[in-house]
Amino acid sequence: MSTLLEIKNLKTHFFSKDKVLPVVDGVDFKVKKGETLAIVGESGSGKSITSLSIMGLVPKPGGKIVEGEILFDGKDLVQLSENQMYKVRGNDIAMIFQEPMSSLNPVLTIGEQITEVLIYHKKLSKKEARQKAIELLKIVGFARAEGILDDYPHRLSGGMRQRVMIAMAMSCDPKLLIADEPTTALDVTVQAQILELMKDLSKKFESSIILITHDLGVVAELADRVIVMYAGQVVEESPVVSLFDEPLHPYTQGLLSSIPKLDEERKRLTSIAGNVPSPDSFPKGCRFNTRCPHVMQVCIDKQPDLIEVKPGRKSRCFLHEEGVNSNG
Amino acid sequence: MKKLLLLMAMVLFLSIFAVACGGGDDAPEEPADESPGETDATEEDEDEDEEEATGPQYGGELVLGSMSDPVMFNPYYSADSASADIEGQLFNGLMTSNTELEMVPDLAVDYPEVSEDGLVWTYRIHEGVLFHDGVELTAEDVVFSFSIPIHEDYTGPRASTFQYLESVEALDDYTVQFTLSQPDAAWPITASYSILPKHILGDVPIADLEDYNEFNLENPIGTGPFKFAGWDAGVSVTLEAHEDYFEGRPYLDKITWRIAADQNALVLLLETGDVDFINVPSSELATVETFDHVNISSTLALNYSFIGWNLQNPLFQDVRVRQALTHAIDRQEIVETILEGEAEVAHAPASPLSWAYPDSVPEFHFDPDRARELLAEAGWEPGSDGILEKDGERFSFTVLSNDGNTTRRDIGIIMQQMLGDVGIEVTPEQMEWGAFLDKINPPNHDFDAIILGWNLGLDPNPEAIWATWEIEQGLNFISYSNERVDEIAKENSSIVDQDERAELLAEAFQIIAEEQPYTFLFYPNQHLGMVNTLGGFVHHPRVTFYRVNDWYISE
Amino acid sequence: MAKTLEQEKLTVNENQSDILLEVNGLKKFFPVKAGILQRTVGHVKAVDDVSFYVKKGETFGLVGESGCGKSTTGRTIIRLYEPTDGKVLFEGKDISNLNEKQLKPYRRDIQMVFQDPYSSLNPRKTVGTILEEPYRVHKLYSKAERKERVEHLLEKVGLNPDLRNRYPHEFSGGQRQRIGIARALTLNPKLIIGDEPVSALDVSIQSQVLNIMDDLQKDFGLTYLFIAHDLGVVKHISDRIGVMYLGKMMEIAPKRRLYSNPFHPYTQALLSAVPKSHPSEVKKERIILKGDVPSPSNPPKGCVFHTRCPKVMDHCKQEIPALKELEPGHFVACHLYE
Amino acid sequence: MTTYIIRRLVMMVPILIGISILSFGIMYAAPGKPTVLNLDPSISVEDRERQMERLGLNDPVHIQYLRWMGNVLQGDLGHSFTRKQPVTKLIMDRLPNTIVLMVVSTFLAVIIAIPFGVLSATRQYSKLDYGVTFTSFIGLATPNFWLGLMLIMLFSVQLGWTPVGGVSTLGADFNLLDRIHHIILPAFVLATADMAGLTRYTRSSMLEVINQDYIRTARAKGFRERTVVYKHGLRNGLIPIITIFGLMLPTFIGGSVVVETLFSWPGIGKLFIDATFERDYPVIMAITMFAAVLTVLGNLIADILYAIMDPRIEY
Amino acid sequence: MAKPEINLPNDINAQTLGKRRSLLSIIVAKFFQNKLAVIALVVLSIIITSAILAPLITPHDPNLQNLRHRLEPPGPEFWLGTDHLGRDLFSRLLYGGRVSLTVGFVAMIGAVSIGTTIGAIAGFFGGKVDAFLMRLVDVIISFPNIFLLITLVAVLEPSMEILILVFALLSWTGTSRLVRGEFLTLKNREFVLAARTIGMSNTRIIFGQILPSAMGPVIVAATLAVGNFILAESTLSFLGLGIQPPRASWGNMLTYSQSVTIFRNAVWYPTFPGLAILITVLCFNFIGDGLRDALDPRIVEK
Repeated sequence: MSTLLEIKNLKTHFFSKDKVLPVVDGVDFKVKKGETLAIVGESGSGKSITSLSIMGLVPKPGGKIVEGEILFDGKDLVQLSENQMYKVRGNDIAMIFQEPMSSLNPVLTIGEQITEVLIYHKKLSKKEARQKAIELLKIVGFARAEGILDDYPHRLSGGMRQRVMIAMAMSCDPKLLIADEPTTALDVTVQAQILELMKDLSKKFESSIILITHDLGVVAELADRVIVMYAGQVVEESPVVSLFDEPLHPYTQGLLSSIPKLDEERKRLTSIAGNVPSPDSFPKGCRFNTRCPHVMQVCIDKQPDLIEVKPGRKSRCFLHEEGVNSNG
Repeated sequence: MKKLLLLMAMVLFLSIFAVACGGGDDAPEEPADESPGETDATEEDEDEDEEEATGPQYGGELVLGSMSDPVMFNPYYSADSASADIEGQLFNGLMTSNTELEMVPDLAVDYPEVSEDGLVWTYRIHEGVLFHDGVELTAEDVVFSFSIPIHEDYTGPRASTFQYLESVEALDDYTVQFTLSQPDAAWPITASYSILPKHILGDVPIADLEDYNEFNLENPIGTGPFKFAGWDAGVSVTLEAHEDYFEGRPYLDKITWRIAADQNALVLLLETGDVDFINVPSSELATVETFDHVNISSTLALNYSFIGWNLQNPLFQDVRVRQALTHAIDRQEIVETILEGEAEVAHAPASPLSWAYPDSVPEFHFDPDRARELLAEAGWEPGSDGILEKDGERFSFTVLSNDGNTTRRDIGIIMQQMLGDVGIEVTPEQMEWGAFLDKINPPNHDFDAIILGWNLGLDPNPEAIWATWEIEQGLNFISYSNERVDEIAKENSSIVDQDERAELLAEAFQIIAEEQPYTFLFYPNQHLGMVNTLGGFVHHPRVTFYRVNDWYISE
Repeated sequence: MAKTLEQEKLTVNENQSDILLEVNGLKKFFPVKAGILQRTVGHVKAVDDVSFYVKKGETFGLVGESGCGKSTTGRTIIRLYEPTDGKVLFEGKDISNLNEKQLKPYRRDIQMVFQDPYSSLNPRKTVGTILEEPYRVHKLYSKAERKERVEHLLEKVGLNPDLRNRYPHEFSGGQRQRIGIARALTLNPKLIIGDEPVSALDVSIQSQVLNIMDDLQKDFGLTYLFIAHDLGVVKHISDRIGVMYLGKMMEIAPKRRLYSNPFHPYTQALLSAVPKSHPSEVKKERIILKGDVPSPSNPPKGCVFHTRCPKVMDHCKQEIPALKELEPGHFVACHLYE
Repeated sequence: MTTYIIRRLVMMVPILIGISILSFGIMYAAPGKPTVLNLDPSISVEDRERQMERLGLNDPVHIQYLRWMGNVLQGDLGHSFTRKQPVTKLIMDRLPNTIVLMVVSTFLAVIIAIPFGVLSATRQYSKLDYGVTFTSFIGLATPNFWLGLMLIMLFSVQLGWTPVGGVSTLGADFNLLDRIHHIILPAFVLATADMAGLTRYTRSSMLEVINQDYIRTARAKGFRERTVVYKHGLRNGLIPIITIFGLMLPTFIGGSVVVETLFSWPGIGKLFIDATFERDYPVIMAITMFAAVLTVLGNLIADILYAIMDPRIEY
Repeated sequence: MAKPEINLPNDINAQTLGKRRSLLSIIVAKFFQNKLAVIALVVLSIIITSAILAPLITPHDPNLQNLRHRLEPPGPEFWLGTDHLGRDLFSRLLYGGRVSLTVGFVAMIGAVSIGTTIGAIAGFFGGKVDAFLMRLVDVIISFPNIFLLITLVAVLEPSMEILILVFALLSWTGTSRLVRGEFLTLKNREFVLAARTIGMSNTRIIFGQILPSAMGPVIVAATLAVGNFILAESTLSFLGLGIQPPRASWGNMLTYSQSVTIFRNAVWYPTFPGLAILITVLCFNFIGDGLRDALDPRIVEK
């Protein structure tokens, strides 16, 4: 499979009067055509800002891509002018957001919001756009799609809105879909519907998907490959199955073992000590060193690199460099 | 500043002399406000333009500045000066006043014949006087007009002006005879009330006349030099020349009163040429004088300003105290500073313009030492804080004036300082006009001292202000009472001979001046600013728009 | 014929001393006010005839999706809301209609831990003040004792007692939640109602808090009513679990029974909807419910679940199924089991 | 919606009755009687007393109130004490002027405030933003009579660009340009404070909106910033402005008192002030009630517009 | 009893809490980031201080007339010139500032106290109490304010005390709506619920828990209100209903100078009181704006 998107050493920092927050600090990864890549991390890990960096929508004022390349289909998105980015966004790369309740414009009808993308990017006539919108709505599971078109978002439930968001995102057949916590705000039963829908769509549209989530369950459901982010950096990269089978990085290990699971019973949860560091106080050395059960002097002194431990599997940890088996 | 406008003309000076006030063409008062002025009182002169040479010519129009909308155009019901100004142009009376403040024939051909007992007055009127609608004015119209205020259904405010008129009848088409119930010195003035057209109003029941807007507001018809052309509420009133005016067509084609909200606006409108004629307050005189296209005419106004001492208040019951107060106030300084010299210090309750003005009255000039002396005589000694005391009571009082009148406001403030120098504590206070009147008028009499002015009527009868019986209900709110003055007040109005009456009045004025129930402040000048192309203007001390039919525009 | 909860209650009564909290036919309706007029046009039946009991020392989990009324149930029990109907028996005494004054002693026995670690602590007060407040309200202990107790509690929840003088905003979410727990513990309560206490936390922090709650339960002999939407979390911490849907109790069962053998179609769907914890399990068939939860202001007639139920029958649309005990301790409200 | 409006209109009734009782009470508590004021002091006490009787001013206050209320319910606002005209006519003569002034100044305020507010928000912390912010604060801090007189001195007297006052050139026929010429300065002065306030509101409302998720969605769709701001942002940003706008209505009437005086604008603000000082009860009551109705209606209109603008609101 | 997985609490805290920052210090720091607000604060402090210290600073008695020195231009004797009665404008400006600022502050305190109390009661108790109080607010809001002011001041005779009273009585509605809104939100905040679950009394909850959190917007509104009252006083002065002479206030000083002649011949007279009002109100607005940002609760929660 060929690479659709390659991110090299992406650094997106936030500047305020007295400090610089390295929210995304040297992220590398690739997305291949047709694959679903999950980016997992807790709050403050920089996963959302990474996705917004790809979209060229880093919050302003304050946020800025200070370094790195985002190669999409061979073009470096970082270098594109704002005018050129307009053609990429919504067309080649689409995005859906976490909050379906607030991500739709409350004063425009569903129809207006879907068709405007089609009219803008695909230069369809109003009528064609409307037809296409109906098709899309049917695809995302609305039986009476025509009726929905003239409704306002507030009349729809969260699940329905997220479907609308998906329909909107898919309307221009994007090559890449970025889904930022698409199911987090939804109830379990609705989440299941949406996950099911996304699985179908990824097959149908052959789009690549970047799935951003903190929920490893969602990762297990959808992803082909996984990137684990911590404190603005990628700490582990792996195909999904091997990640669950054998997590390499101590953070991933902690994460996996701290989740209470339905299908197993433990008297006591394993947990990662301490707190997720905030970007203004990332520790020196390995950023996980404050919470790592295997912390060594070297971890405090310098930063480990993201190295390929096994084929297709990378980890950012001195344990691997020194050949220590993480399962020990 | 503002309020001047708000309060309409009457705010400024209470007009006085109940009987005196109603002359048809003389508005009870001018919108002259604080405007005092000082020219030689004597020259109520034609301040005619220098360029007399061109001579009168027909045509042109004039825009006159006004600060308030008129109320209506029916002098038997209106009571405001804006209405009176316009009524003066729309109607004529049998008599009118001249610049000497004498009553002279208007519609009447000559002075009336008066019966021996002074009860029967017979007027002969001009023939061929036409109303604006072309109908000739006859004695019937006069009879009709004077029957209105004596009719039992009359709803207007003038009934008492006509209280001594018993009957009026037409002897023929051009002769009309009035019968009075008792001699009335003010009758010649009363006889100057406007003549209304019977052929239009004759069928309207007297009870409905006040609200008969078809005439009163929409289409007043009179015999005056100008006829009604339009009224844009709050904006302007327009009159056009009455072609068939009995004295000949006025020179001007059209006059328009433009209503502006305040004094500043009028001054600016005059400057920009939007208005041709305004009343200039002395505070703005300096500005108007700089306008090249404007002439200013000044004359003594028929009014005076005073500080009234409430004689019900023990503080002011001693005549020495009142004299001392007058001695302590530097009226000349007030005139020269806040009035910019545009006034003359007053000593008596009559205007120098009046025939009744006495030759001499006691005067109390600025003399703080004399003031202290008099106060000491009256038993007032400086207390520990420098304020005079007597029997443990401090000499401290409030002087009230109506807000909106900046001159009075400033006089209060200055007075505070001047009286402070002799050890009297004064608190100046201003009140909104309505509240102010409520406070000073009977039955309240709730004040220590007030600063106010009287607009004088043509008749100098002192009764309304000084007679004891006016304390309870009338204008004698300071509660002045003097037996001799009461006698004179009662007697004088029935003395028809002017010299005899003047002598009597002088006595009353002297008594009042001696007793100083008021500290008489000054006789202000009034100033009229007008474009220098205006000719034929004559400055009448009471009537701003006097003989407008003689006015003309010269190129 | 299965026993209804009413009957169950009778059996429970025999060993009443085991029961700490009993909720019987609890209802909480909120008036729906329309527009700016604020006229009541209907009611949101947030909790509609819910019954269950919590035994001493156990953790009773209450799960359900948003809008199912689980939080309202918790808040009505602790009398943050006035119940519309029904009884809440605490140690056998009905506290549902006590006034605030009569309630005060019970305030010490029942405490609550809230969901949002950011809004549950007064931002203007120091942690010490927040934790001492309950003592001041109940006029307990001297100043020095209060301080000592607060420090002790902070230590108990794994925080440095020296941080007493800090403000909430200086703490991370997990730490704040510990403070929230410490506050609930100040008055030595018998029952703690946890209203989604870990759902706002990051996964790695969530487990810390769950562990602390576990420990405290043992140390203090606490009883928990644990409200959550995360089935994994509920399973981990609870002994018995009640499943709510649209204001109604659907199923109550001991944890193992519920997860291994759910009776109610809703419970089955719910469990099946949970994302799998390993990619290899994803292939398994799952029950996908259609549509969304209906609005509680206008719940469906009959069984409230009938609109989405894969096994819906005709009379589900008419009759409200009663909560019946199918197996010992396993209650279900479903017409399938009649 | 119709029933909602009807219900709201019904709800106005008690409020208006409350206001009428309150203002009638205050008015009567004021020292000074109408006849004392509106009549020349030369008028005798008897004549004055007769006037009082005729106007019913000697009756107890509650009787007078009920009589007034009764007449109002029959559509009769009474006769002005001082102006001898039906109040309805007095008001109708001047109301158009006030309304024109209000409409124009509102229009000015809106067309200036909203674009600047939006620009200020979209370029937060730019020089333009600071400039707009500073200017609008100055607009809020300037006493408008002072501003008015200074502008008159500058534009009308020094430069001669605008007339000193009035609605139109005296005696001229209706001429739109002439009207505009006359109205521009008073409308601007009347609009300043609201313009400034509206700019601030627009700015903060837009700032709020710009941080909303749906704006991010719109950006993610690839729209140009202009489309994002004006199509997706502005309509949402304007919704709260509408409420403000409804609340602004009565302040325009209030402000008109000052502006009408300054610019010799024959409107009801000026009439009201005059009536207050003259104790012209029927006129005071009529204008107070008119303003109250306008205020209440302003709120209602704002709510209705709100509902139209915001599909989330349903009645 | 700390379990090994929890790690040692001391370590965590030492690492993540960092340097201690109290709420106040954050607010102050945030406020000081707003340069305009800081400048405004400095200017306003100077104005207030000089108004307070007026008796010590002023070179002349503010009410002493010197009729020989009327409308003198600014100079060494009269720093800002004299007014139409020859009174020293600088002295009057400072004394007038006392009056204007007093009117502004006291009226603000009155309005804010009434508004806060009523808003708090309405918001906290809700239901019928709320409905009644909000109807009251409706009536007062629907009452055309300027008309009521004019009428009331005319009725009660304008003195500083009356002016303050009338301002306070008419201007609390905004605050009450604001506070009510805050209360409606805050009373369902979990920390308030928590206070209820420990059995805290309503009074204590209102004053101890909710009110302090609701004060942010109130303080902002109060700051702006002071400026507005100063402006309102000047407008009433213009209509002849402001502070009465000889007591100086910025409003009546400005009003007395509204004459064409004074504008032409003594332009300093209208200029200085006008500027005093403008600058003071401007300062209050800028400070209010700065406080709005500084007191924004979000800064603490982020």
